[in-house]
Amino acid sequence: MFIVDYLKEVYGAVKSLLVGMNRTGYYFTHHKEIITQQYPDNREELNLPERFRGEVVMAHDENNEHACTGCSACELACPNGTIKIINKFDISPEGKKKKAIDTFVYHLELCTMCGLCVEACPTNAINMANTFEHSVFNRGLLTKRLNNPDSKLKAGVE
Amino acid sequence: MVEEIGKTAEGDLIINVGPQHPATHGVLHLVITLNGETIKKVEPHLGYIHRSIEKMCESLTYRQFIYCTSRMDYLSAHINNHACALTVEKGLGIEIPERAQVIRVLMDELTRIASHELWWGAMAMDLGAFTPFFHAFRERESINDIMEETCGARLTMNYMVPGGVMMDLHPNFQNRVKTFLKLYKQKIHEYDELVTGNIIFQNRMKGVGYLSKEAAISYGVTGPAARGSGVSCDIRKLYPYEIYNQLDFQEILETEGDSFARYMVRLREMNESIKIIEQLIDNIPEGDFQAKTKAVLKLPKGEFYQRVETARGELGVYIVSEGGTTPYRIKFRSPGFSNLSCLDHITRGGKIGDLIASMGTLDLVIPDIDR
Amino acid sequence: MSNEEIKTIISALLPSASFEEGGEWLNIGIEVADWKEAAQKLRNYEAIPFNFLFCLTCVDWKTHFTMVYHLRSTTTLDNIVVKVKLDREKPEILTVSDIWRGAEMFEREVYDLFGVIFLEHPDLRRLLLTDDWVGYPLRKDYEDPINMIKL
Amino acid sequence: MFSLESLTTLVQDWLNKTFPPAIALLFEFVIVGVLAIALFAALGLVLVIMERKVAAWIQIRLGPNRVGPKGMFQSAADTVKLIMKEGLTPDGADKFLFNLAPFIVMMVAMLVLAPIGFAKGFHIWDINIGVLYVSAISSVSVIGILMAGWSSNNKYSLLGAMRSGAQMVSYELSVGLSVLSIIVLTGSLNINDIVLSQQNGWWLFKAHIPAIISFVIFIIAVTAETNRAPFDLSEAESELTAGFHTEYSGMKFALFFLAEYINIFIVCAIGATLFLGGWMPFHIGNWESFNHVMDYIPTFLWFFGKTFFLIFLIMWFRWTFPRLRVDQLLNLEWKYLLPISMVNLIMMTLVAIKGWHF
Repeated sequence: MFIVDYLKEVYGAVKSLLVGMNRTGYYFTHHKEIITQQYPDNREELNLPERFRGEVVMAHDENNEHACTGCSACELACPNGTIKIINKFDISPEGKKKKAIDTFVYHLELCTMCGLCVEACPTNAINMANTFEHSVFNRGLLTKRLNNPDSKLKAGVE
Repeated sequence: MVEEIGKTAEGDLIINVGPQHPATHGVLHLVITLNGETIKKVEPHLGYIHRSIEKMCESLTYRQFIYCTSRMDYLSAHINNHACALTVEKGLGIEIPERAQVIRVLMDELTRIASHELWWGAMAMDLGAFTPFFHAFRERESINDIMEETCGARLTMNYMVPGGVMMDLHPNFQNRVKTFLKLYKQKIHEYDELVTGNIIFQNRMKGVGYLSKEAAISYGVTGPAARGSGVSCDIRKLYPYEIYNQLDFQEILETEGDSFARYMVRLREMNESIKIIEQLIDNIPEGDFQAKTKAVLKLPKGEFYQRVETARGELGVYIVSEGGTTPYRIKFRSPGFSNLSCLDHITRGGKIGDLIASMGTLDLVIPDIDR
Repeated sequence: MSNEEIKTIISALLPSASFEEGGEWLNIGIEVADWKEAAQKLRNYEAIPFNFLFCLTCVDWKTHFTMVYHLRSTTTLDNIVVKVKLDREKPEILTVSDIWRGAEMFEREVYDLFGVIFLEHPDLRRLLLTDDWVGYPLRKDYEDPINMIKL
Repeated sequence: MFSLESLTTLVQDWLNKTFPPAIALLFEFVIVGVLAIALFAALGLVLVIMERKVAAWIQIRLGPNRVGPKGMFQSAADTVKLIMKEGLTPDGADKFLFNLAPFIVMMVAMLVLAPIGFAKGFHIWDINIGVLYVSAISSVSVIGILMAGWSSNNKYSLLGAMRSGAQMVSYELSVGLSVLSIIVLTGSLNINDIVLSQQNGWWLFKAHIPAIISFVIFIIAVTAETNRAPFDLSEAESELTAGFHTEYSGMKFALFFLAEYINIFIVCAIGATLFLGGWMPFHIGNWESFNHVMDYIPTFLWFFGKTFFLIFLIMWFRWTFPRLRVDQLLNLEWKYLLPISMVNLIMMTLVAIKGWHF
């Protein structure tokens, strides 16, 4: 029965190959299964989920006010030393000295988008933006200042 | 011939496979000694992506160091983070809310499926079939989309924090997972048609890279690689953590010990993960997603060891604490490291093609080995 | 099996062992000179063969090194931790790579990062770092002026 | 039937009338050479883009789609890139052989083109031992591959070349035997005669079971002989990085690449000629009107259609199957293909003697 076994083996082998070819043949003829996304062309319909962590930004309202008190909780929470907060002392109208933020330095090139700074922020001053096209030709451009020039602390945020 | 294996002789060919080589999926460097096509010795050279994560973690706080572990085994980043979070919680002695536990388990199992999908595609590509790679990515992408929506990143999620998870599930989560389950069930039979049943594939895998049960234990091999040799080593079953002891799933065991057994373990494990997800997806309890923890975590003096089952095997996190805010010493017992150590044993006497097949079924992730 | 039960068994098996309280698993302290023999006994003990070495590492305590061996029995699923103190000036210990073959790679890693010499190891070379690397990075007194992260 | 014979005779007559015979012959050589090179270039461009599109669609991708309409000029852009690249010669290489090897492979591919009938009355050299010539010359390309592998002074290349040698020597047998089974039916080695013998139907259908078996064996064996996946052991990407052409770059690499595609074209042309009637339109016995309708389709379209169908088949294999291991490759040949094709040859001889074919 050697010959029968031999032929069975050949038949089984050929059949398994044909099953595979049937599957690839199906995809060859069914182009609607194609899943390619044409990236730079589909920028308009590209919907990133709102939680996507692209970079750290600081929200400013229409009065150019932000919520950052300069407590440097984010600086301490960051594992990579991405954030550097430079504080200054504002003199309030009553003549009292008050700590306020001067520059919020953010090194995008060091950031791993872990989101720990946003978690740590007690006033929700910073959040993660959806932008992801960060390539630049000059590395210096990746060091960002997050608070706008002449921006102020929002009233009521402590 | 057999006694010659393992010794080098004049006329042997010594070949460097890697650090850049299509089959090593990263920067693994193998120095193989060949006699013709027959392998006499395989010697791994590591360290091309060694970042000394253990040393780095010594200067990071217990909240910060978790993100580092996503960069070890980047394909089961979630499970790595889970292990770290569990160890810190064990040290702090905090109970985490049930909702957080369910979310963690769901994410773990999704990660496991995603990791096995990628392994399946890469495995087939190692053996010369390019098409399965793209087909596997189709399913994997939908998992990545789910991850992106809930965790905010596709690969290095950093979703775990000590005490729970970073944020609540996205409102869409359940629907997205159900869509994925439907897609998965439609497509899973293609895996068998394209690869598993294929006669060429079976011939390449069966009887290749034999690892006996004793050798698997002696080498410390864990995960699907060991379960293919009949070693019961699923941490989820043996030492249950989170809610795994309440779930109904099987530990997949095959006894052949060859590459095909390891392959089948992984394929069947994906179905078990699907089973777990199906049990949980409609029963996510309401409640907090995070336990209340202090802003600065301080572990008491002592040693804490926690292990979890990643997609590749047993990941152990060993923290030695001196009572400060940073670990005194941290050790990651990574599954890939031990699995790699048996590579020489299982490939000796085979052909070059067998090396590729065996290496593929061990599912090595190089950053996990080098750390 | 509870830690206490294992403790009674082990203290009968290894009379010279000391025990450390606390921790999840039973901590066993063993002298360097007795280690190899104790390892053989633990591996081949019939009721609980500790045949699975799942973690091998070293801790630098500034005054001494401690080798930490996490062992598990695949039959009874019991875990123990074995600790061996080493002299920091001359850290030498016998290899266990002939008992648990997976230890070979672990020991190479520890040699690489801590400088612990494993006597009778079949192939003791640097594993992760380059062969000409100076120093042992995971020691507490290691300083690298360029690559250190200091926060 | 649409024939290009008038065109070729016209050119030849005009040349012979205008110039002395020696110069006319020279002109003919030049014309043939230019046409052959033009065909090569065109085939290279078309087959590469075809392969990439087939691969993409099978892999649920779009494939090249940026250069030209639907990416159709992608391979032209690639050619420009390859020409611009530096052709490196490694330091330890045998420089003469290293640079010669791609040309040997290319020349072999060119030589095999000679006896193939592209259309009715349109071939370079109507030689009476056409099939023998093809199988003789095509095995020379292994010399080029061995030369490339050895002279690169690279272990991967050497292993690839050695595998290629073993592979070609073995699979040559199966190709020969399955070709022989058609020769048994036609009784001629002349390609034109073989085509004409299929006037009332192609051999694949006329000689039924044995012809189908030998067709399957032929396709498998030529896939192996042209080093295509699943038999691409000589350049097994995941094992030997790129096999025998690991060290080649720029245009020298492109020549290997081109030769691979030309070889596929040639073996598929031979397969189409032997089993599917070459340029012969699809005829069924003596259904005169049907045959007449079929004759309206130009013969060169028939030829290229059949050839490209076979090429597509081979590409389909490539993007479906995993690669064999080297010992399995030889097992397949010596344990399966060779015995089957020998038995098949006996069956075919029986069919031919007894006249059991249509």
